[in-house]
Amino acid sequence: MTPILPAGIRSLTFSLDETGTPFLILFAFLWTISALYAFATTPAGERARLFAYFVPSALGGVTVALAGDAISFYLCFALMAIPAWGLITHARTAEARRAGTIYLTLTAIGEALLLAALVIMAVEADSLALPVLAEAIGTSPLRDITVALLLASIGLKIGTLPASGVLPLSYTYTPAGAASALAGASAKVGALAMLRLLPAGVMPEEWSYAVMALGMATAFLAAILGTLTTTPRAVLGYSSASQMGLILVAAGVSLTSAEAAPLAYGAIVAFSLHHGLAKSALVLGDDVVSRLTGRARTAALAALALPALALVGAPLTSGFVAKYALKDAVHALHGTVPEAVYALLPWTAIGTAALMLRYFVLTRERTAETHVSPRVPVALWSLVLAAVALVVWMWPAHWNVHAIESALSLSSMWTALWPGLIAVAGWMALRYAPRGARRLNGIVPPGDVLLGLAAAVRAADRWLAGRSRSGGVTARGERADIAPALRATERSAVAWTAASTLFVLLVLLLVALSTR
Amino acid sequence: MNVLAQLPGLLVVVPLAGAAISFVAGRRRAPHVALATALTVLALAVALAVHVLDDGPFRYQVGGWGAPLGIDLVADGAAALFLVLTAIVGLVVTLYATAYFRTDDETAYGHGLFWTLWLFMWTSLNALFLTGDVFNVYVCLELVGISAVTLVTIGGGAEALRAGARYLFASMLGAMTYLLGVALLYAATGQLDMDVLRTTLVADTTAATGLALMIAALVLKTALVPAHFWLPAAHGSAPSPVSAVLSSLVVKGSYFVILRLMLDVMPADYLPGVEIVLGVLGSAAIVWGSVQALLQTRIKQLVAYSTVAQIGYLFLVFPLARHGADVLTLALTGVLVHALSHGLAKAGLFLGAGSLMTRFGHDRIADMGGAVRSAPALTFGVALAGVTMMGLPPSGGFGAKWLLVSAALASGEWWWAAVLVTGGLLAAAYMFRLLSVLLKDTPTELHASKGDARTEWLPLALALGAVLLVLAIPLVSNLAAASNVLIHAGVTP
Amino acid sequence: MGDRRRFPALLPLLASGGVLAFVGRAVLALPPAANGLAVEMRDGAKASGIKNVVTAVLLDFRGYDTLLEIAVLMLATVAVLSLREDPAALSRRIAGRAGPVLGALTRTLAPLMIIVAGHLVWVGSSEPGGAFQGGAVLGAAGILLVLSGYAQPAWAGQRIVRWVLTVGLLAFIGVALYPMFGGGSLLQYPAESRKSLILFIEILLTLSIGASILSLFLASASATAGGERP
Amino acid sequence: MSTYLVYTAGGVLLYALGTYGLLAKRHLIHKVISANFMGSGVFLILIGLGNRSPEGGPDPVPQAMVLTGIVVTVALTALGLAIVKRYYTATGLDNLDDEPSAGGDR
Repeated sequence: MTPILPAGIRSLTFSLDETGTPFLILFAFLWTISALYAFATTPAGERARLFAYFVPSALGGVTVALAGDAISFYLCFALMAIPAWGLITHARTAEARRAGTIYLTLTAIGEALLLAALVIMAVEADSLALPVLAEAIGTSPLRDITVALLLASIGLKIGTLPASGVLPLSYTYTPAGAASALAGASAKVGALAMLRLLPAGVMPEEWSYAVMALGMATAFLAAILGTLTTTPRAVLGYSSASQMGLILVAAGVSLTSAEAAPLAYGAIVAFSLHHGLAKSALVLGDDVVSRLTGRARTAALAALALPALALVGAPLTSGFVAKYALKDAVHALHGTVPEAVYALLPWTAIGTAALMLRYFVLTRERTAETHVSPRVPVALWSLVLAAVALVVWMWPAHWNVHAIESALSLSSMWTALWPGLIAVAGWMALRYAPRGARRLNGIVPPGDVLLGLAAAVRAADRWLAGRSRSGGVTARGERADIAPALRATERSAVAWTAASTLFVLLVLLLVALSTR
Repeated sequence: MNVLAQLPGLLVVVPLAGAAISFVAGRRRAPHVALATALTVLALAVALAVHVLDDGPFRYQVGGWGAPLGIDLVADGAAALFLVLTAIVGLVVTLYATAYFRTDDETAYGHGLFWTLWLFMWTSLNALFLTGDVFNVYVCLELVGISAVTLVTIGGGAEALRAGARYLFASMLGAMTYLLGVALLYAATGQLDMDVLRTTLVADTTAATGLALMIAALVLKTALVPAHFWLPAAHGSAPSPVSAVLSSLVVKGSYFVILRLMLDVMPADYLPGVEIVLGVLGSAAIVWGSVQALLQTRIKQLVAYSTVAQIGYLFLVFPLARHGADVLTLALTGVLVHALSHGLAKAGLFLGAGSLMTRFGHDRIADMGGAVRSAPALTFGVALAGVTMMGLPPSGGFGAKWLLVSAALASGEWWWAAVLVTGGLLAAAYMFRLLSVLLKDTPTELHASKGDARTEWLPLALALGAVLLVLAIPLVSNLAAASNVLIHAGVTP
Repeated sequence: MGDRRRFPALLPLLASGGVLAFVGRAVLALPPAANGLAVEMRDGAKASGIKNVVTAVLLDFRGYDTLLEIAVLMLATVAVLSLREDPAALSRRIAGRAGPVLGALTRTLAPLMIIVAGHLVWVGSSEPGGAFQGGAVLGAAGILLVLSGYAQPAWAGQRIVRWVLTVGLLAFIGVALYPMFGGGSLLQYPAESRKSLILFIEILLTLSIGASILSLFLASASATAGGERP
Repeated sequence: MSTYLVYTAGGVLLYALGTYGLLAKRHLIHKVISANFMGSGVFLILIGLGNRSPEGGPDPVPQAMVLTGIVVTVALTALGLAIVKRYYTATGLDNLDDEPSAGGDR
């Protein structure tokens, strides 16, 4: 028989291909930097606890780029995602623990969905090799359900609506070093999954339009939510969700059009590289700033402008190239929806710019926290900054030569600049806004609807446990309670006469069936 | 003596001799006898597994007569797997028990007779996994039953005695039903050897009635819903090392016989519809057991109901087996991996629960907050065992789920896959309920003096084994390929 | 809260009726003549040299069953010993020797029973009899001796009694293992010593079975007189 | 009616009776005795059906099975009585339904 059977460790295949290479470089670089950073900034007594989770997570996070078959991909994916819980809850505060629980629950659901999709694909393809999987599912009758499962799972990973809260939750309470890895690399595994698993050019147009619309909605809504939160990390989390929405747009393009797929894939890779580095620099940035004083602090704040501008997509930055690649990909499609998306794309930069302003303001307010020598953090941070600045020039040009060329033209400079200007203008205008509008500031806790969902689950749990919400006088009897009924059913089912009679009846059933 | 050829016989006689010697050795020396026996049996079991992997399954003629005159033992891949599982869990439980049963009270814990009873149980499990004779199965089942019932009551509390009495009567009902089945089967066929039966069985009302009775009796011994009525009380109120053995090994013994009767001895569709009933009951067990686990307030009751649920998975192989050799291979490997990973994880969970109970001095889950602070390795072990229960990767439970889901999808009967996924989510729910309490950061007062390094680290070791099992899946699948079920189904190894 | 009130009493009756019907049908479906393994066993017994076919089946062909059966008996004894409440309970209730009539009867019967037990074992290979029958008589003799005050009930569970209890099983294991060193399999008695080995096992088994039955009786004595709750 | 059927029918009847007792009788000693009924029923069935041999003489295999079965049943019964007794001393109950024992009908 064909090996849909996981023969285990021997059948795990790891190989490096064209898609994997940029991701491998990105993941290895970011996980290394963040490991060093975390080591330097974590008190000696807490290191063991942090790295017990960090090491497996990093191991999975780097090797996932090399995974060549469904099992190894899934294993690495899970190995990275599950121990990350320990990084999120490292602070051991109630909020951190709640964030960790939500993260772990969503991760478990995401893993289950991915597993379901992979199993269907493996059975349909009668193979485990990743390229074969994606190809086979395109012609399978189970195509729609499989792609939906994949998108749902990836969506949970990259924080698409309505799970936009997952990224802010996972950055906010995590120690800076680890957070930079989660911000820079973790969600990019979702992007890698898109490249590896989604079939190209096989889905109906409506399907991909829906995906693109969802991506755009995420891009805009996450930006709005982000400007209303109160910590720099949460802002960065929403910014990531917003950017990941754009990646989803590219995935939507590739789903329906085989011709546009290479362009879309180029855009996904470009976005991943660019966003991974820039976001990592920003996450480390607010920690570095908080460790500095005086002139060094001012210089660091100024240096933050580099990754911020890159994210907004300013000319000559990696963000510009990435956005250009995305526009090209969308442009290759024809129809009302793609054209609308194409027209709206530049406007997403306003949101990003607003987020960056908000981040800058919040970071500037942060007070110096530790007296640990900032030398090592600053050095590591500079390395990431250098990577952000240089990556655009080391771009493998064949992906999108056009984008790099036009980055230098005047008109494109303008298209890249006006959203930023609008954001600055809006920010200035906000100073004169009525007090009511300013009160909106900070109304979004990191995690938004997920927190509400978690509260609902806890309430349901309490209800199931048959406990009253108040803990005081119980309201038992007023409300139909299912738990006592279930308990009573089991009690009477295990009472001797009932149970043994039931067994003898089962005997009779089996005999009757057998001797038909 | 050619030890390799004698392994099946030795695997029964060595623990039996250990049991006899431990009885005359006295309470002080009995633990040493048990440990020495455990190590020997582990070596023998591993040697048997290696031998089967190298040379394939073989038969062992006790007394040199051979079937149908004498009794044959059958050493195939599946049997070797269960023997190794039993030996590993057995060794760990023996080590744990040396710390758990330390008491100076002469009358406590069955007058120090735990070791003898436990070695008898080990003997009977090994004999059950190896036997190829349907009447010999009856004798083995009674050995298992008597030792299990007694071990449940060894603590001596009223609750344990009540659970033991229920277990005893369930055991009697099952034994009589099984023996009646054997009587009818023998009257119809004139044969008792499974292999002879496999080649000679023809459609016949009496033989079918006999086999149906035997299957039903084994279902009762395996505690498949709705015949699970004796399990939660027995597994929940026994001393923890006993609970671990009961949940992780004893129910597997009777299950293994069902597996052989249904998939190896009987031709396909010999008992039409029974495989569907077993699959449906398995699904019901997964859901009902998990829901009840979710409702429990005492830790060992929760773990016991989790066993009710996990047993359900084992029965999904029967409806899937109708779909050809490929699906059968997947499903059989899946249930074998599940049996192994559940065996290790559940033993770890029960031992962990036992250690927690000793330290807290009670068994209420709600009041176990803060365990992570004072017993981190213990809590970590319980959490890891939970990972396998939920089927999260990377763990043995995950490997089992993967294989079973693949089999369900390949068979086209996707609803079994839906049951598997639901079961995983429900397991996550009840494990999180437990873990959320244990991981609370509240200060606690524990009976630290009673803690022994063994009771803290052994559960973790078992749980780690269950997680790392995912790496041993190729080995398991090779052993599955060397099992008579697959060989007789025409799957070339 | 009894399940009797909640559970309709008719259902167990129906279930047992169903058992009667189905098993009855299965029995009636059998042909009136069938050999089973009778012919093979008889031929095999001729080859093995044991005249009583049932003994040949029990101790030779299916000797493995019997080995495990001895294990069951010893296990049950250990189990009941582990459940005993108060080892000294029976001693308190049997104070002193029995009266003259019972005493005289015991003095006559007990040696006779021991001889009968020995005889039962000896004839086991050719006629009905054997270790179990002998052991049962031996055990009964022991009970008689204890109840009439000639033996101490507190002996149950003592080291020497433990040895007697175990010696049958240990001997059986030894004999079962012995052929392995000659290249045979478990319980494959060498042809020349088959009969003497079986007799050897039977004698020691008789002792152990007798001790088992006696221990089962002694260990289940009540903690308090009359078996009432304290 | 053949001789073997008389024994067998008796065995089946005994087995069904025992089943009813084990299921429905509350007192634990009744249950132990009922289980012994079931056992004796099976032994009768084994002996009865083993007596169909046309070659003269009964089949020795069922006889051996019955002998083994009797010993096993004795062992099980001894354990059962010991547990029932200990349970009664510990709780004062003679059934599994948590009802106080009837007292008089002991």
